[in-house]
Amino acid sequence: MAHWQHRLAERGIDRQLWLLVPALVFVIALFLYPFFYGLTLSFQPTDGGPFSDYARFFSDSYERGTIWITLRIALPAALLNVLAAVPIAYRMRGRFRGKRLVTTLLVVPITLGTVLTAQGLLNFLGPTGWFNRILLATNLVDEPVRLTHNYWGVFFSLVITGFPFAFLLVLSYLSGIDPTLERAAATLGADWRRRFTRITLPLLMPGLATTFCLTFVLAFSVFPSAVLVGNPAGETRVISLAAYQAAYEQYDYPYASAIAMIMGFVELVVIALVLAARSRFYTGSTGGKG
Amino acid sequence: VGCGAPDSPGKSSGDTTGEVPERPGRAVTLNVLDVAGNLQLTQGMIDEFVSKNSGVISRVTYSKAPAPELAGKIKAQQGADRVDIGLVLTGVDGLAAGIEQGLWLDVLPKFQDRLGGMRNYLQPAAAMQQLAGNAGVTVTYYPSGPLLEYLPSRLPTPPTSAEALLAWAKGNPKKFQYARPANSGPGRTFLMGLPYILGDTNPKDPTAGWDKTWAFLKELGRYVDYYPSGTAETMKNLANGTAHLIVSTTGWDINPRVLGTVPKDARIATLDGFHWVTDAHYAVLPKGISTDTQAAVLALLAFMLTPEQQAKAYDEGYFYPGPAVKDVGLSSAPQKSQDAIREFGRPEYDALIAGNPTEVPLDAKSLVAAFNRWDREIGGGKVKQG
Amino acid sequence: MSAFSQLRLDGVSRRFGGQDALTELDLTIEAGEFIALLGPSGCGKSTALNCLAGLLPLTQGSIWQDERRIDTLPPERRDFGMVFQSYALFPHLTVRANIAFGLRMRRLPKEETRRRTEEAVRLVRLEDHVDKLPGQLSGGQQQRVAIARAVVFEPSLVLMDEPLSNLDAKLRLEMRTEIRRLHQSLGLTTVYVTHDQEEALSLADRLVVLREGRVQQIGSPRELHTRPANWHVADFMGYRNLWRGRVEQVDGTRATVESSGHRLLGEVIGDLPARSDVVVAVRPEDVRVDGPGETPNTMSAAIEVVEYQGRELAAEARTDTGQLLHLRTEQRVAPGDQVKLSMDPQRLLVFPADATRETDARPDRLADTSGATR
Amino acid sequence: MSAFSQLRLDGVSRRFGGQDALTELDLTIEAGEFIALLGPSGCGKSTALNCLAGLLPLTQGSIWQDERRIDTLPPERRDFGMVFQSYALFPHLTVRANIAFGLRMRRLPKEETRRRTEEAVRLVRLEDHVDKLPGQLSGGQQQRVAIARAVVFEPSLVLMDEPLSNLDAKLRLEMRTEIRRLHQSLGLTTVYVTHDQEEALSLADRLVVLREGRVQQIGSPRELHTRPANWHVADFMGYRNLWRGRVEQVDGTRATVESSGHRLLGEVIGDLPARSDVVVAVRPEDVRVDGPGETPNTMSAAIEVVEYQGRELAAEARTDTGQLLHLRTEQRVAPGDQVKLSMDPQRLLVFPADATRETDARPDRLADTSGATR
Amino acid sequence: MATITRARPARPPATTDRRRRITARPAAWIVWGVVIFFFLNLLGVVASVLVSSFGRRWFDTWLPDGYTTSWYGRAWDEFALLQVIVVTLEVSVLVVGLSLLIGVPAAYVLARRSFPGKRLIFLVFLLPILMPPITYGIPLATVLYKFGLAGHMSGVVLANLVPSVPFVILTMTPFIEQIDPRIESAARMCGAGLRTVFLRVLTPLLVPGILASAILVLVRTVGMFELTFLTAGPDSQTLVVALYYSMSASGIRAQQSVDAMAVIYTSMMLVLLVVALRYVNPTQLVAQVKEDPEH
Ligand SMILES: Nc1ncnc2c1ncn2[C@@H]1O[C@H](COP(=O)(O)OP(=O)(O)OP(=O)(O)O)[C@@H](O)[C@H]1O
Ligand SMILES: Nc1ncnc2c1ncn2[C@@H]1O[C@H](COP(=O)(O)OP(=O)(O)OP(=O)(O)O)[C@@H](O)[C@H]1O
Ligand SMILES: NCCCCNCCCN
Ligand SMILES: [Mg+2]
Ligand SMILES: [Mg+2]
Repeated sequence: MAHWQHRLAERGIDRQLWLLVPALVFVIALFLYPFFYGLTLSFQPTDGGPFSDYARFFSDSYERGTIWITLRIALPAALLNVLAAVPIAYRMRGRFRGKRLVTTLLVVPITLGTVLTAQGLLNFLGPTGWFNRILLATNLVDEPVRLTHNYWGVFFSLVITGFPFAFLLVLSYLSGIDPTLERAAATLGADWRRRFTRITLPLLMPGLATTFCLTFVLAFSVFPSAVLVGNPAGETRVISLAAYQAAYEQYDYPYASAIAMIMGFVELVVIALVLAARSRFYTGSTGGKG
Repeated sequence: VGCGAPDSPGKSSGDTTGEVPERPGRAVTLNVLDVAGNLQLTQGMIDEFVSKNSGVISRVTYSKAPAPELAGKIKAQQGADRVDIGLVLTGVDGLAAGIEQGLWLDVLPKFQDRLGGMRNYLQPAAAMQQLAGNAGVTVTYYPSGPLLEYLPSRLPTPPTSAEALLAWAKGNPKKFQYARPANSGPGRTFLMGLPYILGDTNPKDPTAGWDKTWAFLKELGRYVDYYPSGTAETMKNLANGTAHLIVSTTGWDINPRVLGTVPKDARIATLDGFHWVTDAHYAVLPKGISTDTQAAVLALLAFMLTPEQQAKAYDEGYFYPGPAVKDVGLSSAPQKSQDAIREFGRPEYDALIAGNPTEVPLDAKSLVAAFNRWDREIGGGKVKQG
Repeated sequence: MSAFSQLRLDGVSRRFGGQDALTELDLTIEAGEFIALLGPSGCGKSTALNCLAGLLPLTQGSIWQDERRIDTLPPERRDFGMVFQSYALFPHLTVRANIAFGLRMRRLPKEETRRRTEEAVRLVRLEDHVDKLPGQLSGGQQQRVAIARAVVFEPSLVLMDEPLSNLDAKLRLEMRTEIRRLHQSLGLTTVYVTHDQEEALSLADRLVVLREGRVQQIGSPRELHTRPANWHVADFMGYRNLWRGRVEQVDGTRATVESSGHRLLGEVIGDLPARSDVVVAVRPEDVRVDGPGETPNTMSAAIEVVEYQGRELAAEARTDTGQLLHLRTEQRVAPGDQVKLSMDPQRLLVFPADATRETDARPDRLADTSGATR
Repeated sequence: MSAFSQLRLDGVSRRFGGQDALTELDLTIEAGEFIALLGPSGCGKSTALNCLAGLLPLTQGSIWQDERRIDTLPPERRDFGMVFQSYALFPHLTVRANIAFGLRMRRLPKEETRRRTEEAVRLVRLEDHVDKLPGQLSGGQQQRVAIARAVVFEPSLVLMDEPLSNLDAKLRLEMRTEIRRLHQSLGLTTVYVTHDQEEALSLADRLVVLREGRVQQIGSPRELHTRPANWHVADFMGYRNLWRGRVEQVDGTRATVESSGHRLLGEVIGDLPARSDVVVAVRPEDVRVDGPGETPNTMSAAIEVVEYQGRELAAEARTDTGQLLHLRTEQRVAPGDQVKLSMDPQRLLVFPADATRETDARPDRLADTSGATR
Repeated sequence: MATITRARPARPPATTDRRRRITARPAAWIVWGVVIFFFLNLLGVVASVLVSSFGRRWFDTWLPDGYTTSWYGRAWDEFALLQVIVVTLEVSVLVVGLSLLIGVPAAYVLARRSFPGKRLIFLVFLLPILMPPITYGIPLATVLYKFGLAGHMSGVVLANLVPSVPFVILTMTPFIEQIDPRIESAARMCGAGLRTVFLRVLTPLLVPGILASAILVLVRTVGMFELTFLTAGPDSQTLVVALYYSMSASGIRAQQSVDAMAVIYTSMMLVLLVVALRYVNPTQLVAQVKEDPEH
């Protein structure tokens, strides 16, 4: 007769799973419980039926529009961060002098923080900032280009804060691909372009998808920079700003919760789409790790 | 019992509802939360009280935070029945938010007699107190604006009427600026002051009574390049020449020149028929603090409303003039204040304050509605214009 | 196929940050030849192969295909096929697409690509697996895909880097047969890297033995097996018994050597001054047990350890002078048995003990086994 | 040392999500024995070893150390030593600290830990390397550290999982000797996993052959070598020639079999009804070339491929009926030679063709070699 | 007989200076060009804040009129920054330490084991990273206040652990996957219990991963405004609260003082990062890089 421990073991359950318990207890007590409280709150609006806050959001084009505005900022920013990280990380794989320095430099922007980035963008890209001064001094433009307090200001701030994350992740995924595969492709007659498009890129796609999701999540919840370097009443009125105003200007917590839930839902939809696309790529071992 | 819903009643951590003694039974530790930048004016008063009355307040801590998150924090503490903030210093917005959420203790009329200084309020400060209802105690006051600010080197003769402003803006596109009202004191003062200047039907009703104001702002908006995210940036743009004319208040006129972020020679102008839209800072007591703390805070507030202490509110013109009570001369202010005001103050303020009517600002609900409409129609309108 | 009649490596060298991985490799490969690069781990075999493939730039020397210099060409323009140690199959492509990859890169007509792929699939007998991904194949099957992929576009040269080292013993034997068959049926010129001397012997027309980046010997399997150029090569080629000794007398190709109390007669390899230090080498299978008593090189010994190896036994014996000896025999000896051992002087090789470096001068085996007497 | 006199595996099974990796392993190990688990890749060898070690919980069965049930103990309380395939040395600890690890875990006095560590270091002859990190050692040296680490605390049982598979041929041979020496000098009970039959034969007192999670045969090296229990075991033990056939006649332990046009006489293994399907197995080295002409099992054939293997040649020959045959011989045959081959009936084994499963019933070799005739 | 060929063919000796590039040059130049452009602009962004924070007055000119450190002095005094920085460091260290302590074992199980419900648990760990703190911040603070945990440092630490623990789990999992499980098995076979395996074997080997994860958690913790503010007491404000206050509270504050605060904030992060990078190669931050020898 099999020992009861043996039967559980067959299904993968044994004493080691206790190691999960602290983290689980933690997340359940301090996240799930408050989270579901917020969720229930969103169905208890100050007036109207359970779904009236959701209806309110979707029936008001100014509010509803924040979804599109946010996507219009977050999707390209996340995409650019990921796409820019690929060739750079690709260059960073081999051994070369100064590699450590360059990598450090690429990683350092994660320390900048939202406020310094915002202040810096306002100072640097502002109408009398160095950037415009150089353009004016070199006669490239006649009057200052406006790159802040609009879409571009927020976009740049998302690139500065998001790129280092994307770079670190892409570098790690890329280094997980066995370089021998590319060497094999070279001996089979593939030039670097086709080595990249036929071998490296397809193998990197799942990693890129994951990286995209993480940078997208960061970009989608953009808030302080949308206010500081964007146009928070107009083209950069992002959804988190709508939630923020509901919570902290109108003090309508149920409505704020409803918006936050919608926000989470939109994020999950995008992530689900990306992950669904990801599953169409090869996702197994790529030989580089282990 | 485990986790109940956050708003279910918990166990009380001290007597919070009983009789409030004259003096706390035991010296209390007071945690002050400032969400209005008020400590710049009043921290000196509080420190002095504590040093003189260590039997009432043994220790004081200060924290500062942006206003909007205030209510959430107090709510969380009250939900758990563990309020540790004894005194909140806030502007109109935070005060009103707390009233609506039922966060504040009603100080009045119950403790009216303990706060004798309230009888000496300047008339407009008294009006601000009226606005506050029973929850807050006005501690500092200033007439605010709306004012226009400019550099004479760039703009020798500023417009002095609403029509002239519009015409000037039209003639000098992108050179007039004000910050998004929801994020800017001068911005919201300008917003609230326009109905008086333009003669709107109900200056207190942004939804139905501001037709001229909204039309004016929309028209003006055509010549505005963008609305910065804060007043500081409009000041910077004035200084660096990006903007030639911005909106301001008394405090924003004097203090940045003291700080050197705006050239000393900047001037102010007013529009014909303007009314001051006043502003004040309030002291409020969150519900759920012990009666000892209540007693201590009341004693502190009484102290802060004495003329000697009020004189400290002149500061460096930050909230010019600052004192909420009558007969507080600049000469009784600290020397540093006197020096700053002498150099950067404006003699014409006395006449302007005396010669123009004062109005209380919008109540919080109307203000949020005004912000909302401004965001949708004026600020957001910039998108459609391209 | 861009055929050639000769491929010439001319002083090919490669350093890694000041450390020589390959030094002055000169080698001429005739079309159709099967060359094996052989040597212990780290001796530079893979480096040589990668230089040849163009995956590693040379630091010195040149490579010539007939009169065309090719070491400056990138790998994709050399038209060599390569089989990697760990297969390096493209994990996201099916077996068919893996095999067709080289043809696709050459932009052959669709129809021809299909036809030649099918042919290669049949050649390696993977007809049932063409639509699987590499991850779904067993090691041996993956191996065959790698080979098919490298030969399908009929490269002028096929390079293989330890292609069998990841397989189990039985499969290794089978794949070895397969590779030889492919080589013969397609007439491919092949350079094959291995550290397994048996594999090298059984596959190659010529062997190149490397040690610390330098060629030690180039020759046919039989030459390597019977006439290693120095004792290092002998060591590597299975001469497990290596003893230090001193020459007493040289007589043509025969020398008499004194080694730990024994007087041994053997074949001299290389130049040997009298009284010089030598290393004597003999294979375990060349030590006979209880052979005809009158031969030279006879010693009595006690069997210490016996290993069963099927038909034969492998044994360790200690001679009466304390020397440890490895031997293989079909006789059923047992530990403790007293035996008379003899070695054919033809099979006992005498090498100069190269004293260039202290560590090199001392045959490890000798040191090890004497250490083991404790 | 918590010694025991017997270790008993009783129906030990392990499934992975519905798939049997090890089924009902019964085995009794006597103290001091050297047991080898042998079988092709994926047959469950490592699973068995890990179950024994406690690294993998059983799904059925029990393990007993004398009268004490131990399968529910965690590995660290079983007091077994283990040597892993890729050594699994602690890369951040010096050689000394690696070896001392087990003693530290047992909280022995400092002095004793030091003394026993030194002793183990001497045992594996690493005195010069004690302060190096594993990354600075060669493969063979790492191997010795792994062994020292596993035996230093004198475990009641030492488990080894393919400890030699990562070494090159020469080193593998040396380390094999080393392991046997250790086993004998310390008297350790050892369970050794390998897929290399030669290694298993030469090291173990008893072999356990596994296939698809099931024991095929347990026996001494000689039993396994000469009397495999079924044709799968034979296949694995080096019987490279496997042909299907049909029994014509059984006479005691002798059977006459007809296989692709040849009439063969061989030893019957197992029960064999007349006219049943059989598999005939013979080793390449048991195929004699041009032996005495009058024996049975004689056939003429043409040599097709020859591999040089030192003393011997390995060759493939095709009989006049088209049957492919692997053989080893010391005679210098060459491709194209016509030879007469013969097989001693004692050495030709006849197995029932187990038709339980279709794929199993067909000897792969047979299928493969006939396929290769194209 | 072929023997070692020593004679060199009569041909001009091969020159070694012509080095073949393995990949096309233009692509490399474009990439490096873009990187350099990015860095130049980034440098401009950072330098303009830095210069401004030391500028006495800076109007329509290339550089400020004069220089002063008074903005730092003001910020330092106004927010009692010494204490705030000390608190920030304490909170960061505690959050990083605890989230590793809680997260690494969980990551270990998720990396090594498969068991029923694993996907669900993964989702549960993913959610706190996806959901904006607005959704759960206030109820979370209430829970913490209710148990007397908020209002002082413990509340700040616990609240910050909510997104940090899952973050550690997600970043550590691949690192743990990279360690050969046989090394653990070897330790256990040597008699080490699970705890010892973690302390003596896994931890030293995970140092690069732990550092990478710690750095990322640190960055997030030091920058986390909402949860910190909602649960902090007067003595447990962190730098980011002061920074957001200086940036967005009503009242008059010179741009330069906000710049000074931002510089202080960034400097602190930078110091922490540089200290960490002393011990770990940045290329190993997220994974052990298998280097391609060809470049
Ligand atoms: N990229 C590299 N950087 C530095 N040294 C290297 C590099 N590649 C190889 N080497 C060194 O060059 C020498 C030869 O290595 P190589 O890989 O050619 O050996 P090998 O004979 O193929 O060995 P193995 O049998 O282990 O594969 C070794 O000492 C190795 O350490
Ligand atoms: N963790 C696991 N999950 C699922 N299946 C497993 C696992 N470990 C082993 N198996 C399966 O169990 C069977 C036996 O594996 P095991 O590792 O014991 O083989 P082995 O005989 O040691 O092979 P090798 O010689 O390749 O090491 C194989 O089919 C393998 O795929
Ligand atoms: N006025 C807007 C700035 C208030 C600061 N809130 C910070 C939120 C960060 N997510
Ligand atoms: Mg190699
Ligand atoms: Mg195994």
